[in-house]
Amino acid sequence: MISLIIRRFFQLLLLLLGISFLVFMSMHFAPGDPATIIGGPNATSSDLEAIREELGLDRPVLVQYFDYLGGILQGDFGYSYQTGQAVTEAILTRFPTTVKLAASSTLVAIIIGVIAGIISARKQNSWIDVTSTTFALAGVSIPNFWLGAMLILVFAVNLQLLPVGGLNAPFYTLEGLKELILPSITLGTASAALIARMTRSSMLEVVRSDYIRTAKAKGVRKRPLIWIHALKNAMIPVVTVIGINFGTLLGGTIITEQVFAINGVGRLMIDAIAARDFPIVQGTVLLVAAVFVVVNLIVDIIYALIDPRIGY
Amino acid sequence: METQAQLLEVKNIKKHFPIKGGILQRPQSFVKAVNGVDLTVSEGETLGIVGESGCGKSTLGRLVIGLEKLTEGTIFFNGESIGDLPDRKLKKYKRNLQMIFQDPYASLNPRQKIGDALEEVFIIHSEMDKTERQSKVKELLKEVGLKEEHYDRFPHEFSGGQRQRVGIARALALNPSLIVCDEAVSALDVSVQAQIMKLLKKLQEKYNLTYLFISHDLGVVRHMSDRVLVMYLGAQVEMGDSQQIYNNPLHPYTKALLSAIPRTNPKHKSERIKLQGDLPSASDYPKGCPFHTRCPIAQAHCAEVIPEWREVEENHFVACHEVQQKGRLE
Amino acid sequence: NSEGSSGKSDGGSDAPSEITYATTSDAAGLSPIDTNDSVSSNVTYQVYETLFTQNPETLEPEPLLAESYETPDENTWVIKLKEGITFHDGTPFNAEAVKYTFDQMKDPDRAAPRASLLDPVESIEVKDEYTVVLKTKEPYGPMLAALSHTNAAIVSPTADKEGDINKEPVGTGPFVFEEWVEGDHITLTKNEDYWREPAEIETVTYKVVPEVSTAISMLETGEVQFIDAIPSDHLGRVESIGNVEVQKSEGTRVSYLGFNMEKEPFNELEFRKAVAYGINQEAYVSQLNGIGVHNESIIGPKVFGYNEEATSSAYEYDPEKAKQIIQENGYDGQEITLFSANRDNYMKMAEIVESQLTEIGLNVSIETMEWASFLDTARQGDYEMTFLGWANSTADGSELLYPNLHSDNIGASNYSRYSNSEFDKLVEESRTSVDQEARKEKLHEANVLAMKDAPWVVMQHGMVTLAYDKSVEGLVVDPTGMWSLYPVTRE
Amino acid sequence: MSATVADDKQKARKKSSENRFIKTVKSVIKNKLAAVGLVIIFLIVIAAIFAPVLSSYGPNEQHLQSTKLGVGSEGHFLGTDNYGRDMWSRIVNGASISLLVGICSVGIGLIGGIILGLLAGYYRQLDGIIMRIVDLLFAFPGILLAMLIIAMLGTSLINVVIAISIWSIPGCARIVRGSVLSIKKQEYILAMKSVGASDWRILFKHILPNCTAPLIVYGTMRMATAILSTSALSYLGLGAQPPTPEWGAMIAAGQDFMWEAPHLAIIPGVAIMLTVFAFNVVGDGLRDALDPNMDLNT
Amino acid sequence: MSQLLQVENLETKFRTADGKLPAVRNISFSVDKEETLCIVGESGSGKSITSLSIMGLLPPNGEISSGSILLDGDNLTEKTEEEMEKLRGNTLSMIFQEPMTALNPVLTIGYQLREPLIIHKKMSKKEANKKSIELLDKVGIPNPKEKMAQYPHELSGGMRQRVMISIALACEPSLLVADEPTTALDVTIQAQILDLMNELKEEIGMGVVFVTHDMGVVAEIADRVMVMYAGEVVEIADVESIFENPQHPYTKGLLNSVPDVDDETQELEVIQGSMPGLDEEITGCRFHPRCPFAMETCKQKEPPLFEVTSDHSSKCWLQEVKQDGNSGAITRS
Ligand SMILES: Nc1ncnc2c1ncn2[C@@H]1O[C@H](COP(=O)(O)OP(=O)(O)OP(=O)(O)O)[C@@H](O)[C@H]1O
Ligand SMILES: Nc1ncnc2c1ncn2[C@@H]1O[C@H](COP(=O)(O)OP(=O)(O)OP(=O)(O)O)[C@@H](O)[C@H]1O
Ligand SMILES: [Mg+2]
Ligand SMILES: [Mg+2]
Repeated sequence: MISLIIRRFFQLLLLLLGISFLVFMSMHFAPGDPATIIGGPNATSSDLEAIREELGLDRPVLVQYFDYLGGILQGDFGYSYQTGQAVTEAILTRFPTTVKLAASSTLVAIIIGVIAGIISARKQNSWIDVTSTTFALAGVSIPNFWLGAMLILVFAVNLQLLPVGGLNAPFYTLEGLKELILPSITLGTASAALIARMTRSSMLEVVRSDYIRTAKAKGVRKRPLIWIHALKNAMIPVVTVIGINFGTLLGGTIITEQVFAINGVGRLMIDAIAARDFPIVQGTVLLVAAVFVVVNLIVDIIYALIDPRIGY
Repeated sequence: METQAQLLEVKNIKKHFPIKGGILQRPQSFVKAVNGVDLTVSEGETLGIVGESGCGKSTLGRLVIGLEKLTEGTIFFNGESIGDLPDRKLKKYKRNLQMIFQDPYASLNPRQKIGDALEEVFIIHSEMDKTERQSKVKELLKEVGLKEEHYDRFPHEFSGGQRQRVGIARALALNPSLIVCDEAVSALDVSVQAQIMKLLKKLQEKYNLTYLFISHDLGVVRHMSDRVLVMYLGAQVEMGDSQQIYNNPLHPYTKALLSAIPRTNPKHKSERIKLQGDLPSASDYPKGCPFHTRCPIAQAHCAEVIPEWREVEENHFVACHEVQQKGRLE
Repeated sequence: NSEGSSGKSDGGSDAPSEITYATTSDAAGLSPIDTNDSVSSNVTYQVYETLFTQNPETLEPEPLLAESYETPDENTWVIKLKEGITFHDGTPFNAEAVKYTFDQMKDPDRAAPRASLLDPVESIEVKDEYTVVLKTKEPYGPMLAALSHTNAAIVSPTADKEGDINKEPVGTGPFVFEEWVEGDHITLTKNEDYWREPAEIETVTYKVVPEVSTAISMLETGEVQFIDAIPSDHLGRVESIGNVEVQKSEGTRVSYLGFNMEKEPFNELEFRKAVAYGINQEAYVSQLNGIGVHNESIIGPKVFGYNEEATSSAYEYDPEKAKQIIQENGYDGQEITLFSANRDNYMKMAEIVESQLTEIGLNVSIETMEWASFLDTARQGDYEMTFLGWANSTADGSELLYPNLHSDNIGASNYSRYSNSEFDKLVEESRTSVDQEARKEKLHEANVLAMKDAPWVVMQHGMVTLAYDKSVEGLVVDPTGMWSLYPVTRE
Repeated sequence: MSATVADDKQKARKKSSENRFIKTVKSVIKNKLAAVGLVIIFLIVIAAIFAPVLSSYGPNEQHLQSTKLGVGSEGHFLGTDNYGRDMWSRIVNGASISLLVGICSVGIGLIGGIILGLLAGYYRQLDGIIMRIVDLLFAFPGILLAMLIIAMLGTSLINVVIAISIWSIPGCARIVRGSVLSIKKQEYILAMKSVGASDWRILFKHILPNCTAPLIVYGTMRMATAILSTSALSYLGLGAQPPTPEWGAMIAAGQDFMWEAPHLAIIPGVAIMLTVFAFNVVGDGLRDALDPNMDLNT
Repeated sequence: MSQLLQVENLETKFRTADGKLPAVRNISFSVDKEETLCIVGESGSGKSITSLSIMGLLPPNGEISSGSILLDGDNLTEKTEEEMEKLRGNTLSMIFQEPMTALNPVLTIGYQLREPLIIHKKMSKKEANKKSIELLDKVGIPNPKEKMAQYPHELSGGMRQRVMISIALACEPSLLVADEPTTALDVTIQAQILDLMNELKEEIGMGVVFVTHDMGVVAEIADRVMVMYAGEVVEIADVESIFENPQHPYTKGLLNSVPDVDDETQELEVIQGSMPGLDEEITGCRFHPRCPFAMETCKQKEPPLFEVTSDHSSKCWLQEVKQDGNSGAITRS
């Protein structure tokens, strides 16, 4: 296990190196110049030159890149071109919010998805299965931003049950929980649908397996058969899907944060891309990639916990 | 024994598969799948290879036809060392070495028609045109007891026995001189098994084929083989004529193996030699004689010294300290 | 329970003294010297003050921090300052502070984005504690407009030297900076020691709500009290909300279709005329839900230098004429690409113009780009026709014509790369005269000239909008889109 | 007598083997949901092909006098959008674009994924490197990737397709690799090796056809995601160029009118939903049909 | 000996794409206490389906369409699922062929072993644990305590099959159904398992239905033997009679196609052709297309089960010929 973690850590470093290079180069060679954004539409050429010089953008790209890497080694991820805020600070103040959002929607997705999946697997081809499949597919095919706006319209504006936006109160307060509900549903729906479908098919497969027949031959009742003998096995592929899907989920936070006026990393990232705020873009992308890797490491660990055949 | 060149000569071959682990995924230990096997096979002969599951029979077969790279040792085919051959020549040699596989359900591409599967062999190895190839394939199908109209069928439309016939046809297509039959009949029902064994014998006679006949079923091996090699944990433990092995087994493992076979005579329940425990896993290979952990007559030195491969009577080889001594005493 | 009810009645009698505003993006910074965007201005406007300010209705400059001014000669501006004002940090407001601020603006090392406002100013001198003298190289007509600009607000020298006013602003205004959670909100509180009557509002929150429809939902549920710059597509919804008042008035912003004057056939007057005749601004404006004014003059009605007569020089919508010109000059089927930033308002223009130009026989397609790439590409002149706008935040015609159409600025803010020496001369004269009537005349002439040359086809002049909760009173948006919270009360 | 019976049987068998495709389709249809899905896809394809005939207005024809007409208005039975363009015409004309976006991006993604997956699964030396690249793609947030690509190459439908296809490469590569790892251990692959088949032949003729089942399922599901992704990108202003009647862009644009004219977002939304639904259930059906255990499930 | 299990005219059908097809056709047999009945036959002959029918564990598309299964006089076919649950693992137990897949990979050996004890014997976890360790010890597993906490993949195939056996025997069932429990094992391990089963059978005094296709195993373990072919019982007899005096041509063919280790000169006899599929309609005797002795009647009429002796019957028209002609053993042509 420890060796797995260490190995993953080195892989992570390599991955981050690769990603930072990729992002750095693509940002620099993409059209759009941070100086034009800062200078605004009526800046003169010499104004722009001055800004570029100040930001150090006039040096060769590779020099800039290695400078950047050098900074990272000293824990310096640079400063925002726009606000001058330290990248680490800008990210760290927003990261908890995004984690809160991602975690709660993953939770929502898992709970809804697994339960729906099991129910529809147990009642295969019944109306309940068809309904749940239909809902799952609808869940997959509703655009995030649309769902978010609809939920706001119904639950916040018309019914006035929940706040429209923001995610500021601590999650353990009533206020905080209320704030979390709509964004979590918005973000979690698609994953819930995916998990439900995965659980269903995995469950159907497991139910056909020899060891389930063995359990039946022992006289195990329906309930423990499903929840003990089948579920743990069925969860193995589902856990993988959850891990992989987490990447998509992180992408989804961008839109959810936008719709619900949540001050998170996703929004920081797209704003930074739009403003060509390279240091922030770099920082957020690296963070997202790292989170993805860590989540997948956790998935692997859970995997090993569920499935004793996998030993690290 | 004549010193005339053997068709196949295998000298002290080994195959060790690495088990990776640790942070850097470096090999931590090795599965000694085949651990020093010597054998010779002359033309037209069948050498049976028996042993329990995981003892390295299949690996040995694959090494012989070049599907796996040797870790150590040499293989001579028609007196030439295969390992030294340049790739182009090797391909020509490989045509002479074919294999029939165990699982008739897994050994055919489920998405390819039987006819196409057989034709493909000629596409790879010859310049024949389509009609020539097709007639060749139809010939082959007849040879193995199938019908021309089976040409257009998919594997799932065949029974196990029929599939195995297709497998045999594929192996025959290139006129090989040696065929490795890896558990070729093990997955079949007795009645079909008998059909296939008959077919194999018929073909051997007709084309003077040489077989390496791998099976864990001692009855089948006895029925098919002229000589038999018994393997245990990747090592050779005993080799000799069928007669010698079955009527006068020397190695305690061979004896135990033979005694464990249920006989089809309900009245005459045989006395079994009980072996303790299971096969040790191939990765924690025992020191000394590989069999000593389960051997009923093991002595202290068996755990230390690897027994030599000895010819105790003509053409009868054994690797056992105890047998050797007895042989000398007698 | 009686306690609770009394508390309630308390809340009822006391008008809430907080106000929350939703902004679609966060401020870039809070220093007037170092920022240039309207979001930042919305904040700095409440914290800092300028020497002069424009009357929200007439747009005439009036003294604010200044007491009075005189111009002994064309190149000298003597400004007397109000006395007894202090910055929020206790620093006294005086001539030194003005000089410090303006010197910082002009310092190339500081690279102030709006340094151009004070470009013509050669030196700033402190005559006495409360008198500054500005000297210019040449007469500078729009001086008072420039000094009224939010980016010319006076900052506390101590705060700027010792801290970062871009993060923690210190001015003389009616509101004091409280906190800024970047990306989320900015809070200001009432300045108790304000030199005038303190404001009524105790706390102001600028909340970042990137999605307009979310902001409107918040307005509806009372999570925010006001929003501004409502996109036309959302106006209908805002107007339908019961507790919300909508304010609309004509603004200074102009939006136009610009030609790249360095490319064929866009450099041909006939072609530009055809396009101008082919565009139906009326139809375009009609679908903006009233948030737009159809007037084809480049200098808009709310901008200094506007003269109603100019409208007669426009190439009014006349599709037949357009087709005729196209036939005559063989522009038939000419492939053109409309280049647009992917912002809603520009895309809308692009879609409608595309459809209209297709009708007069051109072969039109649209290319959109996100803002940063767009700006870069447009600046390099790598386009044929594009849509842009100018906010006219000084509401002075010279500040429109000079940066956008003067040949000095080709390669920078003159995106159309329009170059006409006669026009250039007129604009320069409008800038260097301090006689406001003469300036007006020059601007009118330049305006008409440019309209005839048609490097731009004006699409609309903007309206400024504000939507606020009915409990908010005294909130007024001026034509440049600025609003002050000082006079605001809640009931 | 028995001989003729046997002959008949053989004929019947032959027939059935020739119609494997039809058989698969049949078993897909047996699943009622999947049958519905097939019908929907069929209708969408028809709409895509006959779009010009099916609508009396051009998809980009503006009528600024009659904007935002509701569903069921005279002459515009799905109403008009904010430029007075006929919604029906836009939906029908958008069908081919959305389908094309789906098919192209999934197609390109599959090709890339298949190549990477085959190489990684088959050659152990390449596995490490390729899978790290795949990890990199996985860890790179999809929307960001799309934004970067579009920022670099410019906004256009083709670039959207490229972005989305890159997005589906890693998933596909993993699936293929997984299948290859299990298929390459099958005896028929060994058998092909022992008759001397080249790697190329084994990879493309024997391994690839046997990974198709999970790929078809992945592809159909991915198709849905691809169409949706265009809408997410359009929402962020990076989708199809206006006035292209691409469905995703239509929802994103219609979003602004959700209060006044909800049909502007709902109609393309429903169109996407139906398409996604159809592809998903057909994918499900195909998976069941291609499942070797199928006979046990009927 | 008293009758433990009595199966009468059992027919089991499957719903398939080609309609409802019988996999087990009207078979009858019985098992006494302390008796081992071996069911032999080639793959697909319906052995597993017969045993699953007894257990009430048919796949979802299978059903018992007629007949009765009496266990101690109780008709199992009329029982509800809940009633069957109470029987399974308790008075009625089963061991499966694949020790690799029949144990749940994610649960410990201990858990899986305790389960039937807790369910049926209402033991506490502690009691069940103690009993489980005893059971493991009894089936010859070294260090049973340690093994309780291990997972199936940590054990070898032979060990797993022992665990399976101890699970099946945990509640001391009166009937044990074993579906090819040794087929996947090596001969040396198989020998151990067979010995173990014999021992335990005697100890518990249960009846055993033992499914296999290995004639050697039959000879080793059976008291009586039932030969199945294409869903039918073709011959049923005590073990000696089957090996020494087989009556049905199929049984003989089967015996003659087994290569004998002790007979080097043996010529294998081959039954031509292969087993018909479920969907193949064959009039008359289902074996006749492969039967070397097939007569006209065989093609027309289905033979009844002729009694050879009181303990030996064969489903073949040759019996009629023999009984009519009073001739001795059938000689081969
Ligand atoms: N590619 C491989 N990598 C690692 N280990 C292998 C590989 N192939 C075989 N082995 C190991 O080598 C040993 C011998 O395997 P082999 O397949 O030759 O045995 P076998 O005698 O044919 O067994 P069986 O009767 O089950 O077919 C086994 O322990 C097996 O796990
Ligand atoms: N779920 C099912 N649906 C349809 N047919 C089935 C099903 N299960 C089994 N069968 C068929 O029933 C017949 C009898 O199968 P059974 O499993 O009893 O054979 P068996 O004698 O146990 O064979 P083996 O020795 O291979 O285990 C076979 O032809 C098989 O194909
Ligand atoms: Mg093998
Ligand atoms: Mg079976």
